[in-house]
Amino acid sequence: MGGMTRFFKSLFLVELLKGMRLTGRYLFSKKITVQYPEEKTPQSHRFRGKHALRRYANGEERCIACKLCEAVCPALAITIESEQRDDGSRRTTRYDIDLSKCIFCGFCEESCPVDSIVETREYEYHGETREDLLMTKEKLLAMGDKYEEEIAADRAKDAIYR
Amino acid sequence: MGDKKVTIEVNGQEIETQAGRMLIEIADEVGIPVPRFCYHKKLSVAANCRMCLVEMQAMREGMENPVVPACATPIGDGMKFYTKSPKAIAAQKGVMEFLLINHPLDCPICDQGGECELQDIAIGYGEGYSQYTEAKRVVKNKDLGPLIATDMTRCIHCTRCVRFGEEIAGTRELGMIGRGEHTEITTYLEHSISSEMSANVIDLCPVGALTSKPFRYSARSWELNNVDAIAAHDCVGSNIIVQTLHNKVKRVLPRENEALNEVWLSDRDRFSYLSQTHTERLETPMIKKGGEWQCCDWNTALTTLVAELDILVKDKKNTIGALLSPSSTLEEGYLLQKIVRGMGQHNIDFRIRQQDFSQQTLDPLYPHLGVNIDDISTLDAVMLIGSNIHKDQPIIGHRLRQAVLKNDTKVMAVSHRQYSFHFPVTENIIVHPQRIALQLAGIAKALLTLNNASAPTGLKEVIDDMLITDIQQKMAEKLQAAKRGHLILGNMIYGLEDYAQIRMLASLIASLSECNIGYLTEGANAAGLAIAGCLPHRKEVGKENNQDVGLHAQEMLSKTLDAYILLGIEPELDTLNPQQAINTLTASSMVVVMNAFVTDTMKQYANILLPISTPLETSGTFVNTNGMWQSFTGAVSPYKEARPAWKVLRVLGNLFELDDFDYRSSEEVKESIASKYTAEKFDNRIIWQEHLFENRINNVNNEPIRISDVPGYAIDAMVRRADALQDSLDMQIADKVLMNEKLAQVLQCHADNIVEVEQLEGSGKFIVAIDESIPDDCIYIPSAVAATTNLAAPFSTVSIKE
Amino acid sequence: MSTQSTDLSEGKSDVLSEQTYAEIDQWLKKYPPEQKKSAVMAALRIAQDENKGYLTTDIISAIAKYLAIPAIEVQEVATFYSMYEHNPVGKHKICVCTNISCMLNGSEHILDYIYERLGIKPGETTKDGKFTLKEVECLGACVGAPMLQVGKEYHEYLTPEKVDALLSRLD
Amino acid sequence: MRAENYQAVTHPESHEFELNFGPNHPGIEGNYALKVRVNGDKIVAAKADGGYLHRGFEKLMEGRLWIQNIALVPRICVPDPVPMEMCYALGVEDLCQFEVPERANWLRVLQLELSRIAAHLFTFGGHAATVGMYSNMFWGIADRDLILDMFEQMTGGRVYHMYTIPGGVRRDVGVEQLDKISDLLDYLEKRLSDYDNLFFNNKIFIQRARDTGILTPKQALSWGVTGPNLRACGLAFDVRRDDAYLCYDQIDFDIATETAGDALARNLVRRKELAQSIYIVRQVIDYLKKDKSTHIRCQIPNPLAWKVPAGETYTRVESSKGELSFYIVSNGGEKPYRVHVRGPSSMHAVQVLEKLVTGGRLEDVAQIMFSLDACPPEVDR
Repeated sequence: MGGMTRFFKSLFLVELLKGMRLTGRYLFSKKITVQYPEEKTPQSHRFRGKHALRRYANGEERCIACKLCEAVCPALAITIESEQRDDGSRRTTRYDIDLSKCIFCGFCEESCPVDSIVETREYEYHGETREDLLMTKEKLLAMGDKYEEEIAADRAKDAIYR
Repeated sequence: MGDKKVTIEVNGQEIETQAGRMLIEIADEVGIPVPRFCYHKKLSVAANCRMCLVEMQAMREGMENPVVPACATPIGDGMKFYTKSPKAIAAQKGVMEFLLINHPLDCPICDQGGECELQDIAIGYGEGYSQYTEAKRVVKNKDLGPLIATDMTRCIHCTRCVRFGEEIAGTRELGMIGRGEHTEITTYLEHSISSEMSANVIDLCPVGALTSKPFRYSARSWELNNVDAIAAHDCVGSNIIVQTLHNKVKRVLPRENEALNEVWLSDRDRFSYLSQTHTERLETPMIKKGGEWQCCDWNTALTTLVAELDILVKDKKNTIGALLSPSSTLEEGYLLQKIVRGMGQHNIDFRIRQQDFSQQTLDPLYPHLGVNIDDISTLDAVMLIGSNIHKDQPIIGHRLRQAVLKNDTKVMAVSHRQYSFHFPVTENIIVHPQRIALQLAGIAKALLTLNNASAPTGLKEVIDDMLITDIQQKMAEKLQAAKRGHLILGNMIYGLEDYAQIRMLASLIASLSECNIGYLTEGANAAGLAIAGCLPHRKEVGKENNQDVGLHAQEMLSKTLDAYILLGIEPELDTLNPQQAINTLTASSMVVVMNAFVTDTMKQYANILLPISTPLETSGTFVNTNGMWQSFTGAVSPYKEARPAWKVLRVLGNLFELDDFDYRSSEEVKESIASKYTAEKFDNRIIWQEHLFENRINNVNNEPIRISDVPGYAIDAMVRRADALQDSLDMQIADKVLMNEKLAQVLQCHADNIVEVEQLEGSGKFIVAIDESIPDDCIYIPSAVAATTNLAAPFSTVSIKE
Repeated sequence: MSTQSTDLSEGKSDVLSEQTYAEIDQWLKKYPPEQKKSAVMAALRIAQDENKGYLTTDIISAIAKYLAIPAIEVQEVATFYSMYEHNPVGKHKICVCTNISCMLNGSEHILDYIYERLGIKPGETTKDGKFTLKEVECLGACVGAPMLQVGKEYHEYLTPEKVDALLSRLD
Repeated sequence: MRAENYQAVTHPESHEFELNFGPNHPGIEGNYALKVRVNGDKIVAAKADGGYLHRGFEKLMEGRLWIQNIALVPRICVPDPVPMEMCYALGVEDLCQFEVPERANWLRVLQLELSRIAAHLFTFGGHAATVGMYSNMFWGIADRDLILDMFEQMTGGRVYHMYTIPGGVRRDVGVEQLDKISDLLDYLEKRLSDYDNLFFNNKIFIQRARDTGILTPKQALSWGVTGPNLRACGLAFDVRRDDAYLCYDQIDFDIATETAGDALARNLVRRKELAQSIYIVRQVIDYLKKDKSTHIRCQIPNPLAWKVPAGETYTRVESSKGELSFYIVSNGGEKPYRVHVRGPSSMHAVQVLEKLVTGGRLEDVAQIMFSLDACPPEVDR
């Protein structure tokens, strides 16, 4: 770049104008800012959020206490205890997920042979005590009941890729 | 099977071995993996699963290489095999696919999942898909009793369980009925399995068809922690693996030990863990104050105990008696006798079910079987005296059965009740218990005649005009002919009032026929406790204590002492004479009960209750009947406030301010005995005691007497509280009184009627059953069961009222 | 009372007649005394004939007791062979082979046809107690597949017409 | 150095001060400190002080199943986690001798390159912030977020995807999804010129970055520097080309180089790599759209009882920061016997950083750090 060009460029504030043009363009373009929490960005159906335990349509819990999720969990966040229920079937008596340990890798839902434990899209949760972050069986089943439609739809959408 | 050496080649690897062995054995030895379901090294070859197919080099040129089952192909020189050739793999894959046709895909709820041979081999050798799209078959589950759960749809018909019953357990209970697609494994008419080793089929089953019922669905195999331990219920000391989860015992499995239990385990050892969390577990130390029981902490309990005992014991003799269970550990026994002796007393005994102590000085250092357990199969003739060997020591029973099958061992039995042995008994004498000595004398006489020897002094008058029966003669001949003969004194014999005479005669028979003699004992550690010095007449490692012999178990319980320490026993069940025991203990001013469990009866006579751990919760050592010292560690931490007994005793020793009680671990305790102990070779035969037979051998009154033994699942506090075992067939006898038809007619008893049995001041209600295996004039009532807690000692008269 | 379910006590029971025992004894003579169980098939057959063509658990227990072998062992034999029946059967037992050769040659159609004609499926008996239909494994007559057996006779190269003819012949 | 041990050292005679630069400061993607001795604004000496992010990954991995480590490895580096999973998976595949399906390899390249774009956007945005150009940082981070959206849609995770597993990948990606990525690439390409205007051609930035922290080719080689930092010295070394893994040998791309070796050159290399990565991703998308296979992983053993054959392996991939490699030893067990991670930053974020900072000015410390793309979690592991 010759000295002359640079001189004139500086004199007529070319760079400044260029910068202003960029600024101007974005000033009048459509804003991309999302007004969270009123607005939310679209979420993927593969999103791995807070867990849920699902039920069958007849209300029977899906979980059969095979403990594969407990075994595969890299963070050792799942604790299960099981015994034989009165009808002879294998059921959990305790199913805890410690959300403060969980790393949301999704191995639990992948290992589940009956699609019982799933990760929902729910990501807005907090706990004021450690107990709040301990998902018990009741809480997990409640999550499942609440989001069942969404979970089923997400799973149907992804079925061909599984 | 010859000793000829041959060389074969497997996958190009040359192996030299004996001719005639099966290929799969050799492959296992050198570590070449061959998949299998039906083959098991301890069972016969069935070759019905076809999973172990391998390719064999054709013997002739031009022939196609055949595919042969490795488990049923005896090897010959120059044979070549390929376990991983395309042909072998194709064959294995094909078999796998067939096996999976009817196998349900329910691994997630199957208790075998994670330790399943089918699962592993399907992953290793199968395809990820099946061409079979038709309906799978479903098989009804069978009820095999309280121990074994079934999911028969999963069965792949390997017949391991069937062969186990036939070859190992000796009771052919499971069978395969039907054919082709309709094949099912079942018992006849779905009877419960009665074998005392039945649960081994759980380990044998390569799939989840037979699983443990008490364990069902409570954990998965991969999450369990394994702790090696020693079984605590018989004098074999079977090696076990205790599997725990979250500090609870979930399952017990056998640990392979060729010298003892091989790969098997008795049901009793396997399921006794169920008592770990029984409602009767004692949770905290308790003290009785003014007739009221109060829970307290250890400190209070122990200081109270020490203070009260100190007052009682001070400078007085025979004021304190200690009784302990024959399943207490070596360390517990050693420390307890150290405390008792430290206080200047010698009243300690673990022989709580023995009646006749007159010749206790002749006892060997410890009760030894006289033959190594793994040598039993080399014996030629065995005489069982008062032993229900299968129920009392299942592993030794199994060994003896193998001896009969493989070595054609002649087994003879002398007993007060006909037991159903799982092997043929060549000669069987079933007599009134008071005539057992007479029978033995007869055998001795026959042997004396055979040897042209004259009867030893004292015996001559007794046997002179005795007639030798045929059976006695045959027994004598068999023993005489045997190169390695053996006499075994069983559990029942100790309860007889002429035990000393019987033992003397048995020893005489052994000496005459050049046989050996051995003891089978109750509990897991009778040998260890004898070594530890828990005997009134001997200190540790058998040091004689002649000047100052203490009271033995019967004396302790017949004359009321000031104080008692009871370690791990329930006198109302564990002693010979529960009635007397309770009366004596109730009269005593101080009874310290150290036990893992507590009952209302216990609360009546005890003053202080100390919760101690079960063998699964403590470290310690058991010495088995072969003098094998086996140490173990606790698998789980003690229940609630319970503490290992050796720790409690050590603290007590310190509180009594006794010397040398600064042990930091159970190993140190063990070391202090082991350092003084030198193993000796035993001859259990004893020198002839002429005075024993001076005037008589025995006089039998013809009144009906009560005969008894301890049912296999009633032997100790733990087993008695293992619910699944209590539900088994063997325990149906617990509320029965058995007699033969002849006596029933005399007493006018009818089968299935409830009768009141009275013995001295106590009584109990029982259901009458007619059993021809009971000799004349005998009424069989079991010991160590709830219904007999009010009765007196067995082998004495009883009266029966409808 | 015995606490053992595998009661190996020997002896007779009143389930079988003396004549049956006598016949079984004839067979027992053919085997060494320690090999009594070799006579199990003959014993089952004799007992079945005596009991109108079928076996009951009482009979099986009685035979086991007489031969001194575990009952389950007798039951294994009795359920393995299709000649032994465990339920009352009709006058004629039609055994249709459905093993591979017969299956390939249309044994299923034969079964269907018999169902059409008599209204019984394998394992069932007609209401008049005349026919019992049974599906059996290979009877060694693959050359004439599909085939069936009635009584002691084989009927081969079956077609619906042949079945018709056969059924009307039997009564 | 920990707070309780800290003693400020002053040198009144020489006017030198010892200053703790960090562990929290704007120049770094994690906690990392430099102890610098300054004379006025001039840095006389510098000593790197790391360890604030040591989580013991290598040891942790020895206690976990082979499959479970997949959830652990991406956490070694926050901005660029995919190469970590990739490198670990390659190592295990090497030990197990897996034949990974072709489609899986292309899907993995898609992941790797998107991750590289995201990481570079993050880095130059961060660099801009160190020279006071904050809007640039917001742009970089905001555009990175769009890529994270893509990750979320493909894998379910935004930052840590745990998508690559030994033997293949966890989910297939549909055509619809590929179109979305394609659209995003169009948008990014448009944005590239805006970035040029705003940042790479910006006089302020150029004047600050030029001749700052010069690394000579000789130094770079002797310190073992790799990646954009090495290429900015004029050495065209790239694992993707020189030790091609996955399907990089079937992909057309240029190795971006610069010669100056200064902070500016390093940024320009990243700028060029952005374009190259977009170019690569387009090829991948073309392939994936044409490819009709649905085979995305080979048959793997039961993950809960997976015994990897005994042996050792050394695998490397080109991460956004340079050559990342894993040294994995298996003793035939269900868990690794030993895993060693060679984080590329450990080469250029310790000695090289000390060297480049020394003699410079205090205000350039943060800039040099970001220009090197020093990633402390990678150093500490």
